[in-house]
Amino acid sequence: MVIGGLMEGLSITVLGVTVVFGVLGILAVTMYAIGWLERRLVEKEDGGEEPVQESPPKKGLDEKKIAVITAAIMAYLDQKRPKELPIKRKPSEAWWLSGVTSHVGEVENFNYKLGKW
Amino acid sequence: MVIGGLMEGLSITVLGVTVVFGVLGILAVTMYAIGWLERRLVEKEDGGEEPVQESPPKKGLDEKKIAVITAAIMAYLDQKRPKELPIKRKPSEAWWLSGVTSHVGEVENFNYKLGKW
Amino acid sequence: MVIGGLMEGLSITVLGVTVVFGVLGILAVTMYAIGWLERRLVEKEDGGEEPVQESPPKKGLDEKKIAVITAAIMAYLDQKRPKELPIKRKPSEAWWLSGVTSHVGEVENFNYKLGKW
Amino acid sequence: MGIEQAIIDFFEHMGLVNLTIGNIIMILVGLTLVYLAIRYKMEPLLLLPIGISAVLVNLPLSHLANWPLAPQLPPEVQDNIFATLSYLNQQYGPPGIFDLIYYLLIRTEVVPLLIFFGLGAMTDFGPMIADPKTALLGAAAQIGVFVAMLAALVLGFDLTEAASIGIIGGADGPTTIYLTTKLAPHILSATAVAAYSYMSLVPLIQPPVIKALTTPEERRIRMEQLRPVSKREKIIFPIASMIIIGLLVPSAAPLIGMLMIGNLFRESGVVERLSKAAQEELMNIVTIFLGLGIGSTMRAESFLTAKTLIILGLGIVAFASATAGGVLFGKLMMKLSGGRINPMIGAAGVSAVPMSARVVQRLASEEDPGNFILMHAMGPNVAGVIGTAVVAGVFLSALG
Amino acid sequence: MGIEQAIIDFFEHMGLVNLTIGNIIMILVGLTLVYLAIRYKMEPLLLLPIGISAVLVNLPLSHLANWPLAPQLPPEVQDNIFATLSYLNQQYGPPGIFDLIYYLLIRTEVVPLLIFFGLGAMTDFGPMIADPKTALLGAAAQIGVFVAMLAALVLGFDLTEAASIGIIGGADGPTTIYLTTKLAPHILSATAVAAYSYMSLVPLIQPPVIKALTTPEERRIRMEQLRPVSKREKIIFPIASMIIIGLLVPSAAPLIGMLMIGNLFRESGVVERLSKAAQEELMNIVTIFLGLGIGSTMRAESFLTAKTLIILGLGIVAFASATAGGVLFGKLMMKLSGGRINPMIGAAGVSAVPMSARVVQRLASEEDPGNFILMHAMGPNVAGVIGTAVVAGVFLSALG
Amino acid sequence: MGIEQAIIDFFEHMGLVNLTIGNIIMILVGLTLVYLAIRYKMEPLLLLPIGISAVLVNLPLSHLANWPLAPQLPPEVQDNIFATLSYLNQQYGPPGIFDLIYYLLIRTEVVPLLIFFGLGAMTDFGPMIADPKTALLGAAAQIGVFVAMLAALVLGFDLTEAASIGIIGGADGPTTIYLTTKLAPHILSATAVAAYSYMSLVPLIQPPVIKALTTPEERRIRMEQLRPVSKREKIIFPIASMIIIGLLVPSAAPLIGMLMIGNLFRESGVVERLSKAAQEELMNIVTIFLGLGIGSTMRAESFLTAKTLIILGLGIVAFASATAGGVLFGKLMMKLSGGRINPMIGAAGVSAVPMSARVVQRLASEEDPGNFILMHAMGPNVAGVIGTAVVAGVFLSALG
Ligand code: NA
Ligand code: NA
Ligand code: NA
Repeated sequence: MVIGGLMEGLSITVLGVTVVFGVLGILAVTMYAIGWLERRLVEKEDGGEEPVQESPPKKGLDEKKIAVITAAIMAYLDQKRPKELPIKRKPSEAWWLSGVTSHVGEVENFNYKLGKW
Repeated sequence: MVIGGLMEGLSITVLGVTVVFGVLGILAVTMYAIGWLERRLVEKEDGGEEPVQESPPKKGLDEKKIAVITAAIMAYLDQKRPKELPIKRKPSEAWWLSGVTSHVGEVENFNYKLGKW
Repeated sequence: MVIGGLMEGLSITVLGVTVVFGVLGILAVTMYAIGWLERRLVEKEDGGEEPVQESPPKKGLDEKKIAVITAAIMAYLDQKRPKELPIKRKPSEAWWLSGVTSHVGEVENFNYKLGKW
Repeated sequence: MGIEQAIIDFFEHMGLVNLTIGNIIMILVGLTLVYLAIRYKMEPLLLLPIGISAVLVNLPLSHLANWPLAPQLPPEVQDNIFATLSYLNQQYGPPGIFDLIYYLLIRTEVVPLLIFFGLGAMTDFGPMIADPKTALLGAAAQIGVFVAMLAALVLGFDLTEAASIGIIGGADGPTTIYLTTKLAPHILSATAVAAYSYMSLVPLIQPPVIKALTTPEERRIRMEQLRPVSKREKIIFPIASMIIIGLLVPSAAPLIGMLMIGNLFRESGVVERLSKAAQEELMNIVTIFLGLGIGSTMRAESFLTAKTLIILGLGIVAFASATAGGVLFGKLMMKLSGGRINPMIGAAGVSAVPMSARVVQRLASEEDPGNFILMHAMGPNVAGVIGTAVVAGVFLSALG
Repeated sequence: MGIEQAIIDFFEHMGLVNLTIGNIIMILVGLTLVYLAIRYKMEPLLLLPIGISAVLVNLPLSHLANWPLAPQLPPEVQDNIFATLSYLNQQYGPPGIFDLIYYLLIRTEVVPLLIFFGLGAMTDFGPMIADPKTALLGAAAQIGVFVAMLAALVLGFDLTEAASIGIIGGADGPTTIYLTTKLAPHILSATAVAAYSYMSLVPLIQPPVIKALTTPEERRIRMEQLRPVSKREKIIFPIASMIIIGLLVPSAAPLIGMLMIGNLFRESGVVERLSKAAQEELMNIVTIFLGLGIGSTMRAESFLTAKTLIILGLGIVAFASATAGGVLFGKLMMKLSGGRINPMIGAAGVSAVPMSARVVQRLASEEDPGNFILMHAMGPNVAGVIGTAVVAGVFLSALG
Repeated sequence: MGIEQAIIDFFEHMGLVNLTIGNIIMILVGLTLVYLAIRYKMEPLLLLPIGISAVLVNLPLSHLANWPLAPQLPPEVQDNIFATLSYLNQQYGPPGIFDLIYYLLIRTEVVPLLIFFGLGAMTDFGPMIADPKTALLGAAAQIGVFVAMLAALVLGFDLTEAASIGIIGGADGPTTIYLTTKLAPHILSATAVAAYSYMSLVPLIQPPVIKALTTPEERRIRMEQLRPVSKREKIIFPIASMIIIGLLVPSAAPLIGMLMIGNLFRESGVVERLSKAAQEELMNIVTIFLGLGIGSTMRAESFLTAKTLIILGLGIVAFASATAGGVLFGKLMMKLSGGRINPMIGAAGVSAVPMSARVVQRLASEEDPGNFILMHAMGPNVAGVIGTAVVAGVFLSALG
């Protein structure tokens, strides 16, 4: 049985090695093709356009973090609300006056949180 | 069968429209009643008292955030611990001396975390 | 039946009280033993060495937080990147040049996140 | 086993040689959903998982989903979920992971109910409490549900199917899934995909209907500011509505109950840990399983039928007639109130929270940039969620 | 089906016309718990979900909980959870979501054990390691468990019920649920509600008992500072106690084991991700299901009995006598130590972590504002958790 | 029951008097894993839970794990997980929590697949997309799997065991667990522990093998910078590879499918909530259950056999020969490319992401501090994950 098992094991080995090289080889070829298409596509889309970046370049520091901290610093120094908080796009001034902005914020938040069921 | 189904569909439609208007109508009436009671209650509680606010007015910025940042700024500028950290109510000075404050913090934290099993 | 149950209840009470005192007593003795061993071990490890602290002494404020905030303040004040961000150990300059640092960051992060599957 | 035999076996069980035209079409459909989700951000939280798992289950022999969606069950097994599981295992082999998700989490209604729980924790019913009469607009928009149901009946669907198709017009994904699972599971993938796709298309479907039914003068109507709502009212609301609806339409109690428990967690202010968990940890995990589970029902044999196309068509009818129902009732209320109600807010009775309310606001701003009716439209908007759940309850009690 | 018939059907199945007096009372009880949780912040993380789901399950025909809590099972099904599920489905129809929560998560003990796991990750055993003799005070407070058990026996409860009632005195919610589920599931709602309610009432129940048993001089006793505890000791402790208790009282091993695994995760310092998950993500989700599941057991037929009132009464007896047991043993230790131990810290042997320890501190401060014994009281406090689990183990081995 | 009888009973059921030598050894083994995890940070996220739950299940009569791991099942029950559960309950009593974790979460493959889902959401396939030929090195390292399998066959293991042992060489914990669970569950604890332990030992096992097979000149080879990869490519990659592999090796589809769904969530950029949940909330919870579940399989009767020692030995053979396979293929590619490929990066084909890539970088820096090949080594590294899943698929299709 050991011999029989060993023979079968060898068969599986041949099959397995072939398959794993075959699959990863095909994947590699596919990736080369995708890469080639991508470069053609980028060239075509606009000669002047920059190539698509991996991820938005994180310039310096997270803008939101800066904003929060800026606001906090100003709040600390002056003990009053800074004039411009770049944290969040505010609704128009009329909304501030209407006094239901907090509602809107929550509702909008709802949207951003889980799409729009 | 289509005709039979359609007749039953019409029955369900009549029933459904009635029920959905009925239910939301009753809900609306209930909400008007609750609102009326609420206003009476607020007036009764105290003529001078402010009406119950929706949520605690977030004045300027989150106090905790300001505190953390204040502390950090001071720590950065002076490289020493600020005299007053408004972050958390400290246990009395005696506790600082006893050297087991970290325990207390953890334990208290435990409480704040999940109530008091 | 009530009498029979009561007798059995008394038996369980005797057993239960004995067991709970026994178990917590043994635990107490074990903890004394562990504490004694710990003290001997600490003395042995190094006469001069400090005793093992409960947790790393959190000096002043979380270093990382300070770093983030420092960076943000400087970014805010100068609108330029601070020279030294003590936030994270950077890969060598050569890596900056190679332009794939973001990859490394992600990959390293992967490691820190869930060990090395 | 010789090496030749092993190779032959391997090739015979290769997915590629077992691929059907149906599989290929379904893979393309799945990829289309993925594309729409990524490129146009169409409900990505659901259409991306749905699309990609539709691709995956249509790769032949992949054993991710081995069990049929609407199996013929012997009578002694029917209606017994535990006996059903054992029977399916016996008949079709051990469950794949998508079978477990579908049969244990979606068929048992656990997932749609937990989503409603999370939605409750995310929803602010304030605008509706501030102006309760707008709740009726949330009822009016349900007319679309019945229009689509009757249309489906005319087109030859049976009653349970027609009800499931009609509910698409409610624009509530979880309610659609809940009802279809109970009444007509074999068309679940079609109704779920229709519900979520059209929700994304609200900004395209609603404006022409609204414009056709209102005059510019009507769209310009400004509404007076909403009164503030106290914390106490917000706490009482979920409790009261749970009890009232539970007593009147018990078959809607699971949906409304979970929604209102979530909302009570939110408004009580004393269980922030749990409210956050309902909105985030639990919601995210459940959303993943919902998307994967629904996508796994998109199989060639059940999806690629003429029925699916008709269902997708009826979905548009449902959305459009729901919008019309809301707007027309809005016009009635405008008349009765002496012109103090902007009829457009009726269109927001199509839940799709808060998208249809924003569509209404946009149309108002187009006519008059200083006209702010978003919050007034939120009232019918959240009422529409309740309304659709009530209608689902009526369907369940009549047909379930 | 004609329209008249549909309407008649609908009315006949309306919850309102099927409402019983029992339902109404239970809804009021549920609302009371919700009120206490929100208004007085009484254990809101549990009493709010418990209360609101008690309201929900008592709305008739709502199909959220269709199965009985303590069904008569044929012998071949008994003790087989999987056969039981299938049998219940056969007898009482498909499970509602609360049936799934109760039978799959609570009856299987998954939820109480996971809560213990999370509690372990939240608990600092440092004060007990620093002063091991205080562990005995955690044992002494268990006397209250036995007093209440014997009282229950005298009042006619049977042994399994009496043990479940007694354990309320341990002031550990999950242990109470764990034991009652195994021994006397039909009184689960009563014991669980008693346990969690009285935990909130510790600041009311304990002070009179403590004052009656101690003199002001005793309450003024200052204790010397606790020694620092090394990280190594904190790591060894959960491992050692798991092994010791597991070898001595195997039936306590599930509770103690999960508690100590959680604690090891916490103290090891190498698995912060998992420790955080145990304390937060997992804990929050499990807490939601625990609350909803327990609340769903509050049904008129099982809750509205004279037994429930007696159980609530015995719960106070249990808490008070546990406090007395701890304090009296504290006095003994005070004598033996030559007055170096403040007897009040024995009262903290009633776990209710860390509330009873804070009650003790407050009483100490009243007599002498400079007397700090909170940390010394934390030793018995956490020991009380272990003690109650051990007692539960004894009950299980004798009666289970 | 008299008090004497109660005491006798209690002592007879005490764990201490039922402790076997096997238990003691297993407890020590468990403690060793805990020690390694804490002291040397060896894969603590898994070895700590595995070790501590191994301790716990070996405390006699603790009822945390009551069911055998590889039970003799009657034919009508075999292959039917639901019937199996009911049968085991009948035969061995109600499940302990570890039985539930093992049979419901691990045996059903839910946990390994969800881990792969999370891993996909954590993995950046960028380096492999940038230089696709390095994917072949991920294939070459699988040679170690077959070497170990053949060695196991020679040593008398049967085919299913040998395949499970071989897969250790893939250095992918979840794949090892997935395959062993399906093929040879009775050796699960041994293969899982071997896989995770040796992953931690990669920095010890690999360097001597690499140094023996390469010259310092070869190790000094610098490679040209990788090209940037676009977001679009990163999105297309998981979709394309899921379809290609699914069509070629359907039995690998569950593993690869879940991995690639996770990766698509990550790269799509539109479902950050879900991607985060996959990486954190869900991953942490699943990791806890994986660790506890695997640890609970470490029982004296199944672990303390000569087989286990041989398996641990073969695991080293597998890791070493996988490294050798990768390096030798790397040398071949070096030749073919005219010396532009550093052969060491082949060693990173042993997944153990990203540890083996870092080992390669360290060896490169030793020879030439300015030689940066970490990113080039990441290509084979992530390809190795895919390669091992494909090999597992081949094993399943041939032996499953
Ligand atoms: Na709706
Ligand atoms: Na206790
Ligand atoms: Na691998």
